[in-house]
Amino acid sequence: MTDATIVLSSALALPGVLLLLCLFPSVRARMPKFAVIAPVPALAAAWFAGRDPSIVFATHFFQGHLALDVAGALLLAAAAILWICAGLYAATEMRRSRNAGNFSAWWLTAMLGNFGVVMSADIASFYLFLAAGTIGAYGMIMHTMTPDARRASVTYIGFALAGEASILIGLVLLAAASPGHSLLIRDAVAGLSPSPWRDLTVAFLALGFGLKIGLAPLHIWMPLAYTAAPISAAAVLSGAAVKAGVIGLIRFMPFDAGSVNVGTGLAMAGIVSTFYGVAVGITRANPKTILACSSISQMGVIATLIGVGLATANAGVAIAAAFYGAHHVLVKGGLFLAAGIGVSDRRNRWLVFVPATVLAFALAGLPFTGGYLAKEAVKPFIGEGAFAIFAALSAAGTTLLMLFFVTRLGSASHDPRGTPTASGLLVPWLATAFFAIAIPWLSLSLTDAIPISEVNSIADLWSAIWPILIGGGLVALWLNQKRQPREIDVASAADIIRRMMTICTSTVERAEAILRQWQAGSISLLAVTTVLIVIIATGR
Amino acid sequence: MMVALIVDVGLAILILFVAGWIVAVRSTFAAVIGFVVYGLLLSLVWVRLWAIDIALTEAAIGSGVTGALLLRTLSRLPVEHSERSANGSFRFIAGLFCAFISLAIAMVIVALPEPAPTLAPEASAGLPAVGVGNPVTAVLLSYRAFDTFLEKVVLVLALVGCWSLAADRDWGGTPVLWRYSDPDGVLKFLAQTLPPIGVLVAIYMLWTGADHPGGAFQASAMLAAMWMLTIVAGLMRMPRTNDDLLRLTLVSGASAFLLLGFAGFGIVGSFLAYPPDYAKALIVAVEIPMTIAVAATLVMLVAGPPQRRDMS
Amino acid sequence: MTSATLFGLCGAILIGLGLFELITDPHPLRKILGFNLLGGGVFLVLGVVARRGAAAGYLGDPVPQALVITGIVVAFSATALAVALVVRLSEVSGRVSLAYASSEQTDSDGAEG
Amino acid sequence: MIADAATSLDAASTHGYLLVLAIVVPVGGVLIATAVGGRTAERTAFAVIAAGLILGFAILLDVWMTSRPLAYVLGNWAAPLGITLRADGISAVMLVTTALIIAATALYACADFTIPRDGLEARAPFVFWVLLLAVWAALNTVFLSGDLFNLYVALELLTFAAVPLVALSGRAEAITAALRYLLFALAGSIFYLLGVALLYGAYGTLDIILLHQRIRPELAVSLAVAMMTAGLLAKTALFPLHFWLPPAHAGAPPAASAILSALVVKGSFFLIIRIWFDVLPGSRSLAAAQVLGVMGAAAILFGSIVAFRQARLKLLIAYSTVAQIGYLFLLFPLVVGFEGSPWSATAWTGGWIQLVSHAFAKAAMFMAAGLIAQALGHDRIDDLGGVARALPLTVLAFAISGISLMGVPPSGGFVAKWLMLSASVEEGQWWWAVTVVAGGLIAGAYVIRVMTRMLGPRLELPTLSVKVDRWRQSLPLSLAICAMLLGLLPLQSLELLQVGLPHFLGSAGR
Repeated sequence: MTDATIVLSSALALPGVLLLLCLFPSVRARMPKFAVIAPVPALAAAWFAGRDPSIVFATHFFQGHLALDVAGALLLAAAAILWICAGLYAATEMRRSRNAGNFSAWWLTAMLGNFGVVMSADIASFYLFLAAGTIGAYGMIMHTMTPDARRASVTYIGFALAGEASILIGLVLLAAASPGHSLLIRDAVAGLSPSPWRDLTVAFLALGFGLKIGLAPLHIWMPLAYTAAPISAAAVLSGAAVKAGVIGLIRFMPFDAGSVNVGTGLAMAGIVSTFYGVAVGITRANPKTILACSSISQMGVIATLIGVGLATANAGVAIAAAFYGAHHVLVKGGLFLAAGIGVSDRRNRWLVFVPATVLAFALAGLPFTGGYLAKEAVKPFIGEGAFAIFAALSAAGTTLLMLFFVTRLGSASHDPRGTPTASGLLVPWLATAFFAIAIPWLSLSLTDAIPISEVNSIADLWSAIWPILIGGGLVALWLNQKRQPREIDVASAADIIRRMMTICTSTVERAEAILRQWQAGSISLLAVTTVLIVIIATGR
Repeated sequence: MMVALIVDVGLAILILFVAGWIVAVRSTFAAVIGFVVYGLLLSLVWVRLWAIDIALTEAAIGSGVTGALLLRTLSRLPVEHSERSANGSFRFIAGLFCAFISLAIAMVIVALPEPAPTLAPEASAGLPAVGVGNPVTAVLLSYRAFDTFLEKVVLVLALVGCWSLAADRDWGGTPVLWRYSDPDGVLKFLAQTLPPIGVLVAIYMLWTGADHPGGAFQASAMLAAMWMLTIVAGLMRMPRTNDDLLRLTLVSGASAFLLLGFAGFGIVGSFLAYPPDYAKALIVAVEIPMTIAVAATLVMLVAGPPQRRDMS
Repeated sequence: MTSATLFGLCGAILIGLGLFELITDPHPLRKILGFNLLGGGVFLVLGVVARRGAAAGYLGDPVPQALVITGIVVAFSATALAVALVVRLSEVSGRVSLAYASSEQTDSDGAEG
Repeated sequence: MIADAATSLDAASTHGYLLVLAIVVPVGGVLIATAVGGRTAERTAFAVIAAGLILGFAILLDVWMTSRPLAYVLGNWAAPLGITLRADGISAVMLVTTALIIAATALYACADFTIPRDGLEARAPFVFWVLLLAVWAALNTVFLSGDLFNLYVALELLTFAAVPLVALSGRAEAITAALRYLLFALAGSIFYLLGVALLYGAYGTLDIILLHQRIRPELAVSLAVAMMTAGLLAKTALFPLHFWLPPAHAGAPPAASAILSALVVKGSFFLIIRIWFDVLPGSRSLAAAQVLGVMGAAAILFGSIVAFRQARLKLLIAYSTVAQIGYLFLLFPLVVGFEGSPWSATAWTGGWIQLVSHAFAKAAMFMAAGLIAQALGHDRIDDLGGVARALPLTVLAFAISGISLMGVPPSGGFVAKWLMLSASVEEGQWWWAVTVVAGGLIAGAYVIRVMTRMLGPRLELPTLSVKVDRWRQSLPLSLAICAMLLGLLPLQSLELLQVGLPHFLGSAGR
């Protein structure tokens, strides 16, 4: 057990120590390079836990608990690889930035939050790391400090804090129902079934985590944030950090007891998001925005999966969701890196365009890619019966959106000078792309905890391919269409909220202008005194 | 008995009338004069309540020194009549609330328990250990000496706060008590003849305060009045605020208490406890610096923050 | 009705009057007067408590009497400090008012030395 | 007799003299500093701070080790005739908190209020050092005194020490703010004194323990408690009685603001707690507790929103104090009426952690804001760009304090909110939970608004009007870290907060 403690703690300790070292300006300046190795212990921890199917359990410094099960190990491994690759990318990307050190501090904060959320076994630690992840992400989005970045970061943090407020209420309700006031997540979730507030608790949690993964209509922040963030940041945020919401749903939804109402609601929101993301994405020009919309769509699939599992009290969806999520970590992260490099250089046509196309198809579930396995993993839950149509349509939609992305990749970043791309950018991208394809297969060979039938019948293959063909046809139709539809401004909703808030706050401010007078303040004293006299005298 | 009650009723009505007048009158100057009258009437009430110590304190400090302070202030402020707030409904609502609070207090006063709880027997029983005959003095200087100690600190702080309002360049300068041209020399005459008598009265009050009504505060107020008289008449100069002797005098009251407290630690084993044999002597020994310190503080508080232009 | 109760009621009314003056009169010096009226009323209540506690050969309970004496000195200190503030305010700003200047939000020399 | 019960309770403390020293040492400092003046004022202050820190920790340690309150009978005159000093768990915690914050403030203030080497006394330094010690003496008396009238004198001492600090800059707005503060605070203390008079009239004692034994539900008690509570609310600046606070706290010099916002308002709050939980547990009113809770909730929402709208950093922080005070008052509805349930103990602990962590965080924030204003020559939030690069440690201190105010882990603010949320959910009073969460969100909005500006770029080159030492920047940072470390305290150690309480709290739910 002490081994487990060391391994799991070190996964958090290394980013933590590096973060503390950021306090020294001289170290901070060189931090982008050091930050590359920060995820290595996490990768080791995932390896360690993944080889042993039993849950690895450890205690960390402040009476908190860490644990890593297979689902966690999957997500942790994928996330650690992405953090390493994107870290390499960032080291090159930030070379010219004047405050690269600050970026690294945010980077490490977000990383710490990301790893911690996956490994937390108690409620307090979980919330702590969730908050750390949010703060780190906020800093990374804000990094360039352009007006767009500032708006995006404020929108992001606003939504994230609202989500965390909802999660906090859920966690308090959960802890209240927990037998013996245990703060361990598994005890608390297990104790939820007799609670009179079960549906309320689950609803608050689902709402909060739904917001974290950008479910429609709570997705507004997502395209803004990923578009404004630097490439490496967008890669880890969309790939790894967003999985905090996924792991939250996996950890906190009471699959054993089930909750029909919340499960149905979550699944509905997931289905809407799946298609909404595609519909919005194909109207966008910026490849980063398209990828963000794809994230909305993909997270929609996961939400649907978890919603179904919750509604039908099927605990098997947890591992499937983790597997699907782990694949998405690397694919989405990789595609962001590709979007950052672009295809301006001749060499890049081969080194970027082709692997990106493969990844695009992988996301849609092309056979023999990791994506195929991911689709297979979720198939038992949302691939049969009425859901078969959903699965097919979502694959078709994904194909449409991702092929559209690939075409935008070719046209958007056309640089006539064609400066050669630094290998410091290309290598991380290619590594990510490789792992995106390989990791699902690798993990399947390492553990048998993932229930996927090994046999690939022709019928299975065909069922995976035909939606992709439909998607391909759709993209051809879409691209031939002369008149592009007008872009819907996703930010307008945020602006409306902001305007309403302004009205509210200015009303309060006007009230304060009155209360600030001596007369109002002193008459309040008389009123408060009178009220207290009456209430205390009559209330005895 | 009946006559006494009628006198009391008259006194109460008079006080309320004066208080109402203070609230209602437009001229602030008139209100201040009304306040001095109010203080004097109040000390009559204290006499009627058989609280002679309070009556003396009220007359000396509540009415006398406060009145001097307020009049001194009026002379420094631009002449302006109190402009009534136009908002009649505000005054009406405030009046309603105030009336309610008064009513509530009145209800409680009427219903206070009978027989009234009292600490008089305990205070009386403790007197031999303190060695003084006046129970109020015993409370102030022994039973609840800690209150009195802190109250001395309050006076020092009020003075520091008052001085803190000086302009930076005036720091350490001399406060200006009063500008009075005295062509006839009447004031000077008074200032030469009264203080010796006043100081004697003060010493008497201090001494008698141990066993009879009177005591340090009353003596302080008397000393302060005499000192102010000599300063206004130009016989003495106001000390500079950074004068070492003045500073020492100001803190001497509280410091004496502090020393006494620690002496109690050493001798009797308890802070602020008196050794039984020397209790009265120690009490008087503390009262002397206390009286002088309070007198000096009162004068300096009335004089206000230091100024530089009157250095001559 | 005894004299003590009578003066107690008188104190209750004084409290109301003083409070009213403290709150409604815009002139700070009048507020200070109001505070002193109010204080007088409260001391009178304490004095009544003292008078009612006459026992052991005393015509009043000496403890509340001593409290009143301390209270009077504290109230005087408060008055002196408040008055000094009023005088300084009039010296600095040329006016004697508790209202804030309307330029409060816009003045720019916010740095503290 | 009842009196014997009180004295036997008090007699057992062997280290009771520590309580006297905790009050008398700062008072002695005030007297020496006033008498000698000049550079001595500053030196005295530091000598007193060293002694005061030791005393504070010694008292904390004693109360912790023995799990019994400390007591000291002044002048060997036991209650009801004399005055007894007592330190229970909350007193001990407040003593240490105060000592730490005063020490940090004094180190911080050295640069602003140093007395010139020529030895000529200057106004602002003299006043600051004397009053700093006076605030401390007054607060320690408030925390330790067991006598209601003695507490009145201590309250006035506190007011007289605090008001001149507000006016220290000498500007017209500061003086106006100080005058408003003084007049309102005086009204508050006279209300309190009236309550004291009525209680003495009804029960013939001023001692808290004796009153606790004698008190019965009757009209005099109702009126006394209502008047005392209202008066103390005015001094604590609970919404809607907060109008004097923002200009007073924002207009004072930064070191003074830190003390005022972190500690001085807590003094009167402490006294409300004393009255409600030590004097009259038996006869508290559920409805009145709800009223206090409603005012607290209104303060949270209202203060946070107004803070968000401020253009100046110091005013924003001051309004944040208005909001954070609100959280403290949720303690009343969450504890009163649930005596004996473990959740009342949870809420009690949460309330005190909120108080202490807010004290640290707010002192750090005002100090940080002071350094920023000093460096930039202004504190307009919209023009704070580039500060993060010029004063990184200061901005870090602000950020950590902000995290505690928002209630984000790991911080004292988070633990406090978590405990309050748990208690309100368990007790079925979910409306307080909603307020707490909403308040945290709005706090997030105003903290992030400032942070976004601070981290942002600067249009012109950073022109620092004053260079700020690194060690000086580390002072707010260390206070902010204190606020954060509170979030990592093991909850078992917090049972200290219940030492000496009448046993109405159940054992903490855990």
